[in-house]
Amino acid sequence: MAETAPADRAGGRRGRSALLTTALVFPAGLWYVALLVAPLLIVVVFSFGTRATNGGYEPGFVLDNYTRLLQPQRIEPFITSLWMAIAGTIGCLLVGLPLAYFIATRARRRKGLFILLLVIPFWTSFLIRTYAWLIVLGRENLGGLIGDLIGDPDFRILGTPLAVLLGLVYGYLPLMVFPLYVTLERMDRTLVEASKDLGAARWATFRQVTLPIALPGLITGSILVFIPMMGEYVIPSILGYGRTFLMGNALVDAFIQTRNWPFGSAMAVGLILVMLVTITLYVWFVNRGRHGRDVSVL
Amino acid sequence: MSAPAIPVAGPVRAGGRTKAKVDRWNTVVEAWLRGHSAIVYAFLYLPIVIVVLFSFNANRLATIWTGFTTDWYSIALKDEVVLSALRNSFSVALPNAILATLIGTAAALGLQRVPKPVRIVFDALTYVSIIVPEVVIALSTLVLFASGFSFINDLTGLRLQLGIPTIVAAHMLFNISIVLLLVRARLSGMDRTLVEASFDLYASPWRTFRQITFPQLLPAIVAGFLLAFTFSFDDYVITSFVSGPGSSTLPIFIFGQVKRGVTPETNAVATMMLFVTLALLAVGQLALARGARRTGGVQQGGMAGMIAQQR
Amino acid sequence: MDVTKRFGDVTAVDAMRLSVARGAFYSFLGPSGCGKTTTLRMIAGFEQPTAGEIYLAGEPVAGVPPYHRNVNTVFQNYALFPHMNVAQNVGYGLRQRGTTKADETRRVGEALELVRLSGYERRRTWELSGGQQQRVALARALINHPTVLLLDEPLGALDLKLRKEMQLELKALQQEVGITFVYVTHDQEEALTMSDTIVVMHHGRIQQQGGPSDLYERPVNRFVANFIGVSNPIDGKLVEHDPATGRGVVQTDRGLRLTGLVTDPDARPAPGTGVIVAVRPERLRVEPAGHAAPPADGESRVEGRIHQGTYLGDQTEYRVATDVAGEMVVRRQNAAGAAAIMGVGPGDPVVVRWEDSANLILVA
Amino acid sequence: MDVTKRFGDVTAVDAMRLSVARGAFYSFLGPSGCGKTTTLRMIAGFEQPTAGEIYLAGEPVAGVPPYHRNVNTVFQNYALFPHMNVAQNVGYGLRQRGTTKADETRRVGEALELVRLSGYERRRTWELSGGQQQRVALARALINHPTVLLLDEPLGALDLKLRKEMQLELKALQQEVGITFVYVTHDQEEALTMSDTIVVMHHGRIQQQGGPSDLYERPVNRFVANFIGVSNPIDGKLVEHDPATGRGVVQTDRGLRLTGLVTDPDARPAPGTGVIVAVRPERLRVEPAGHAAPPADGESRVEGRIHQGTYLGDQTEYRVATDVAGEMVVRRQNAAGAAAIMGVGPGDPVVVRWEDSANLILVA
Amino acid sequence: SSGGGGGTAAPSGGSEFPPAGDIEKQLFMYNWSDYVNPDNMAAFQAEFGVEKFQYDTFANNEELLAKLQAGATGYDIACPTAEYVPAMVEGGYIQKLNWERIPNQKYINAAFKKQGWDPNDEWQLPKDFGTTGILYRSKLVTEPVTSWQEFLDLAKGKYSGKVVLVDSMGDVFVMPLKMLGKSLNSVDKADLDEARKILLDLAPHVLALDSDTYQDKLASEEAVLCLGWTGPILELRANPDTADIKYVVPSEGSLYWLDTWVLIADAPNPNAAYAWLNYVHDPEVQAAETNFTGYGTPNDEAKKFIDAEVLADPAIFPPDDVMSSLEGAVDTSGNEQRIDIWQEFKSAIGG
Ligand SMILES: Nc1ncnc2c1ncn2[C@@H]1O[C@H](COP(=O)(O)OP(=O)(O)OP(=O)(O)O)[C@@H](O)[C@H]1O
Ligand SMILES: Nc1ncnc2c1ncn2[C@@H]1O[C@H](COP(=O)(O)OP(=O)(O)OP(=O)(O)O)[C@@H](O)[C@H]1O
Ligand SMILES: [Mg+2]
Ligand SMILES: [Mg+2]
Repeated sequence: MAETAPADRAGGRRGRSALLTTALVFPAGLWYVALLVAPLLIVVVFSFGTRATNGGYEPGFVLDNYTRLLQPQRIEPFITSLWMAIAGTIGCLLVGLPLAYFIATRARRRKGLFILLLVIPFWTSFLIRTYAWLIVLGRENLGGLIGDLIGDPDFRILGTPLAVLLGLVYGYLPLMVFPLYVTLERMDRTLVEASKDLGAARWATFRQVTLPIALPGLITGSILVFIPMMGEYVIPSILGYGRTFLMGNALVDAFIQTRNWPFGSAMAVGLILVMLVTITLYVWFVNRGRHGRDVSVL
Repeated sequence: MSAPAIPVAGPVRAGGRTKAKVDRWNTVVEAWLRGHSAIVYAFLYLPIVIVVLFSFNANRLATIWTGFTTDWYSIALKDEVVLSALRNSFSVALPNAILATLIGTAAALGLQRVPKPVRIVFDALTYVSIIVPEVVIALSTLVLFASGFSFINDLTGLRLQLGIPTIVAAHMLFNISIVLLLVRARLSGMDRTLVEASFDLYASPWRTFRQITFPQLLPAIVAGFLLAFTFSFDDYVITSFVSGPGSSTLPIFIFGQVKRGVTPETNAVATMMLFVTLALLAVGQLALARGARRTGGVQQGGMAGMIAQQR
Repeated sequence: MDVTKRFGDVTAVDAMRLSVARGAFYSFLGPSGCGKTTTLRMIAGFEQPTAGEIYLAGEPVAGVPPYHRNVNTVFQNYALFPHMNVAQNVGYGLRQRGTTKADETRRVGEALELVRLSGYERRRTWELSGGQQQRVALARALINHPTVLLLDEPLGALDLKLRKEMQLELKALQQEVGITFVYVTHDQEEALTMSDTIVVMHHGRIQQQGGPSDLYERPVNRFVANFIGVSNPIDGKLVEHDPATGRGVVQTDRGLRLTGLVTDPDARPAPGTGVIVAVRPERLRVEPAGHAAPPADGESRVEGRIHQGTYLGDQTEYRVATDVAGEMVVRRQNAAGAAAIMGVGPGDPVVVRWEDSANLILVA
Repeated sequence: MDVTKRFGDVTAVDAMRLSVARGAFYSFLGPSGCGKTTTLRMIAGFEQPTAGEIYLAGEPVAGVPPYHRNVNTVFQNYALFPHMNVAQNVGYGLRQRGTTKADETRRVGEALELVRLSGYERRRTWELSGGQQQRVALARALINHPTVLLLDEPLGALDLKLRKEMQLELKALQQEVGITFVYVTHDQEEALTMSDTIVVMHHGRIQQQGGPSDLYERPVNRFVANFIGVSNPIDGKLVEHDPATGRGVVQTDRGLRLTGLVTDPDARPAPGTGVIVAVRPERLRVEPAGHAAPPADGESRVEGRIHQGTYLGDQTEYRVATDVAGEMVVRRQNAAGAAAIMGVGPGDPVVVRWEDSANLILVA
Repeated sequence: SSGGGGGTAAPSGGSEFPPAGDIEKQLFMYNWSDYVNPDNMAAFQAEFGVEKFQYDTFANNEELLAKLQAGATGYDIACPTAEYVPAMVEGGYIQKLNWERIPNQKYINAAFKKQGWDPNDEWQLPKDFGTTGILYRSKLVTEPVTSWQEFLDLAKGKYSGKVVLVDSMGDVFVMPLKMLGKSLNSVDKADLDEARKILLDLAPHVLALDSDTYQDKLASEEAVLCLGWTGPILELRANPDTADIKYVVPSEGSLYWLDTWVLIADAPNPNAAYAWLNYVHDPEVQAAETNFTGYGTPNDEAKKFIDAEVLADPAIFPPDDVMSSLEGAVDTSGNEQRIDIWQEFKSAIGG
């Protein structure tokens, strides 16, 4: 039976629970502050400094780093990355959506297996896998093969944006498939039946019912792949032969090759802001008219 | 059943006509789905096959096949650098996964109970931690550590320096976010009445967590653990920046190797890695399968199922 | 043709033969798992029969996909599209057939009118109560003027009061639009209230079909007798049977001799076959043992003691423990109000009487 | 004290005062959203009252968490733990209080025995039928011998046949263990069948409480009269009222003069107050206009035409369109079988008669 | 000061000059990967009782510098390319060398001392050197390739799209500037404008910018012309399919780079470090290094012990006339104009 003096027991409990809550959240909070907020502050500070004679950071307050961002040859990589990231995202969608649909419509036990098969490749070094593509797409393999097929002796995949795209899709596919799979898997099958029952054929049903309902997963997926693609630099330099020059490469050049940290920081700040804005807009755009049913981004 | 009384309605006759066509349609679509998926999986595994294949290549230039040999494995296994890199990779990835899982899960649980503004801030940060390009976070973190250490060292005469701990710390940022997201997704999908039922049956909050909430969250937690492990096991950029003397991990070794072109040795290392992780996976799978049987197969497909249920 | 559906080794529907008359209200009645939904899904085209052929309006429809069948379904969970508002949901079918926007709006208006939801066009589906959602689902199906409308336990999710109202509404609606309804339920009261014809299913087989009173007053076997209403079963052996009139005499195991009707007209049981005599509770009369009417012929009577009396508002249910017929359930309408029924209470000796015409002899 | 619970501006439970006697079977009856669950959750301790104080066994329990209250709940969706088998589920409560393994096993055995599920210990919860799951939930709660057992629409998910069986079982069980049951339902038949006391709620307020017959025969207001069973409401003005006997005379708007009982003993309506006269359908008699019994005093009668006759198996429901009393619903038990009721059909002129004692005068 | 035993140094000769102070049990080296002969490392550990010889690798000078700039500590020895030494001095990341403790430095050819990056020869001990030049597959490129000009013409002409350049700003600028007869370190605006024209002119014909796997591209004959380093030569030669690889230092002259040993400012194990610095330049030890890395050694004494064909290889040990045409590099990565041109060039390659 209930003990007496409930009031103060309650009070005590409330106090304790507050304590517990902080205890739970604190470590993560600490981490965010120490290893995310602080470094970002450093970046922001750097972005107003100047390059020390031998590279690195020289304290100061100048805006050139930002003004330099607007030079055409600075804008160009950004545009390229934007296109590549968008293309890559669409690629992941075209490849991933049917796959997710396929997995989601398998028998209960098979699903697990297919998902597992999806993860395993990512247990080998990303770098190694990317280099493996060099061999696969090489002239003496796929590249040459296709070349012969279309009768163009010096046809190449490697070193073209196509190769980079392929690398991107390959590298980020699961991040697209997981969220899609989950939403499709949770979707109420009777909705599809209802749609067919009302005279909508397969495609019509997919377009009008399945897709709209899979939308949250679709958004999450797109963002999960789009973001890292913008910052990617290993794939373009390996598969793209450094011919497709992306934001990531520009950042690495600035930070490492020319060691102009202030400029690199400015670039980073710009990039982060742009991405935050794009994503917010994107989410807002897709959520339009879905009253009360907001799509969680991640 | 038949209803001769009803005059034939248009669509039905149409149905009658399209009957054959329709049958094909179903199969066509299904076939296309299968085909597509088959290709995608091939696409995913092709490079792996190549890596394994070329780890037996006699030619030191990975790109050209000259003959079969297993020497590279013995070489790799004798190579002290490789071995220490391997050791480091594990001693980075394992604590990382564990800590990140603990902290991330705790945070996810805590965030249910904090006031909205706090939650919003947290979400925003989680969000940003995933947006920031790796190079940027890597360098700024390095600067942070280095300056912080030199400050402390000058102050206290300690000799703090970069090393495995710093790598772990740096990786955990991203990993915590991932775990946080997974677990929260799971939490939001959880049946609240189970918790109430447990309270109703005299289980204190802590016992309720242990006996009800935790088992329910397990899938998310495991998935988070695996992702965290993979990430920090495979990360190059951040690691290369915040690593210190004697803390180079496998990716760093591989990257250095690559300067001289991918050698079969690197392939051999990668292949061994693959099988090590596969073994781990298999073990986990078995453990979970048993667990699943005990706890009633809530998670179908073991580990895969767990990951499958996420995001 | 006889339609059969198997899932692996489960036979969900077994050699079913049935034809549905136009404009009628059919109910499939049966316990959970008896194959009602499966049958419906085969008609709608979501499942293909393992054997046999289904005809719609005289056309065989094997392989015809749901979206080419002029049949619509109201799903148990309504299956309203969460990303569309009420009007969009209702208009969905029309859009698939390429109706003009204006025409669509008009007919959606009419359909909502029909289900008394005018003005809810812009509502979100999750802002509606169960009953309202149910009506939307109905409108969404009816707007397409299907030759057959299939309803799978459409009222299952509603609370009793609302369910009773909706039953009347549905029935009225069906008479108004004159579309054939095929209605699945496991609630016999529902089936009795609404249907022209009730099809009782069990283990994937049709047990009996007919109008409400046929089923209630002439159940052909134990299952039907039990599933629809309460039957007070008394075991016995058939001693006489006149196939012409259907009259039979049963010697019960505990020494009663009951005259009654062999309900299954096709049954030709050999004398001595084990049978069951069923008597509906409302046909029974209870009287205090003291001043019970004297035995009359053309009626049966047993003695017993009141075991329990339950007040049900408009009725009172007595459970009488008898030696010769086990526990008998008796229902009396409280035609004179509560006061009247206090005559007998638990433990009192009573006499239970009923006319022979109430004896239903079940062979199967 | 009066307990009140608000969610934002929604008042879920409004100034509720109620005390529950030990060992009794209480039912909260009311339409969806009337505050039943909220009340239950406050007793269980999942919600804190906005105002007022709840006492359990004489102790105020404000701020006492659920896990310190000796109250158990059977949840509407059962809330069985999916990752535990039946035995583990049932034993859960005991484990929390540190019962020995052996003792637990024994008592779990007993509890399952009680709900007729012996042998199911190792079963997975999702391998059970709805009825079985329901019993597990029951056993899981009962095994702790709570002072009060709360049940929130425990039978809602079951199909009719099963529901009726479970009703009897539950009732029997309650009498066996002698624990106080507080039972939430929106099915008045269920409430009538099982309860010692029924609490009718509406808009978070108690409308009336009492035994089944009190509520059915003496509903204090329109809501209760309507919610429990069918009332054929006739509008009118009270012209006479004798507070002592409660007898009153009503002049209906359409010129009938009805004598009856003012159901609310505390009501002191001024003559001329608008009231409603309710008559239960089973109290009404329908007779073909031709050979109707001559008017007798002490009874009321109106003329009309059969509008609809619905066969319900054990009963037949007539809807009679009358000029003076609108549409009246009449229920007659088919005491003589279907044949008997064919006497009248739609359109036939009839006379509806009933004793004055059937007139219930509702002031509120 | 460096008295004593001359060239008669035995493999164990290093120990004739026990460095002052007792040698720590560990040594932390930060270096390019595969840049030290493992046998030598083992021998060194055995001889000086260094139990833990930690060999960490960086991918490029910038990474090394970035680390040091950020204040990373804990290494004893690093191995930057010479032009980065001034930056390190300036930043105070490295300490002056005490030549007393590195007697074997006497073997180092004077030509490598007192260069621009270390005028007073205080900070670094030369490790080995190489040149930036042209690699080409002679069985596919039949034309003579002797000068940057020819390289450029072939690259823009017949072998367009079969040309690889190393992804290194400093090295790529060598070509245009030398063609123009300027210093490869020039930061003169006019010079760079000229260079820019030439580079952008070349850009569309380039197959890849790749410092990591260009030998693979040459081997697979995907590329036949390459502006690169001597590194992969030995390997390619070793393989019969690719034995036709040729390396030339263009007649206009080119860059020679020198990798150097430096001692980190707060080296935790200075004695072990000195022990290594001296040990590694023991002629026989150094010879083993050369045979292993395939880069030219500045240590003349060591040549006695180097494999004949390595020694004879002009790609590794250029003849004197070529040597004289070489110019050491200065760190110009800070020059905005160069950076902008480089960016523009990279984007232009995308085509
Ligand atoms: N997809 C399926 N795979 C395997 N068995 C199935 C499947 N669908 C139905 N069944 C089985 O077929 C039988 C009939 O199922 P059905 O759903 O038609 O019953 P029902 O009468 O609709 O029951 P309820 O009243 O509970 O809806 C059941 O035994 C069920 O287990
Ligand atoms: N957590 C809540 N927040 C806001 N309003 C609530 C909440 N819970 C209940 N309500 C409101 O309080 C009122 C009573 O809810 P409650 O669940 O008690 O009704 P109920 O009688 O249980 O209905 P039902 O029979 O459908 O279960 C309803 O109007 C409901 O909308
Ligand atoms: Mg069903
Ligand atoms: Mg409720």
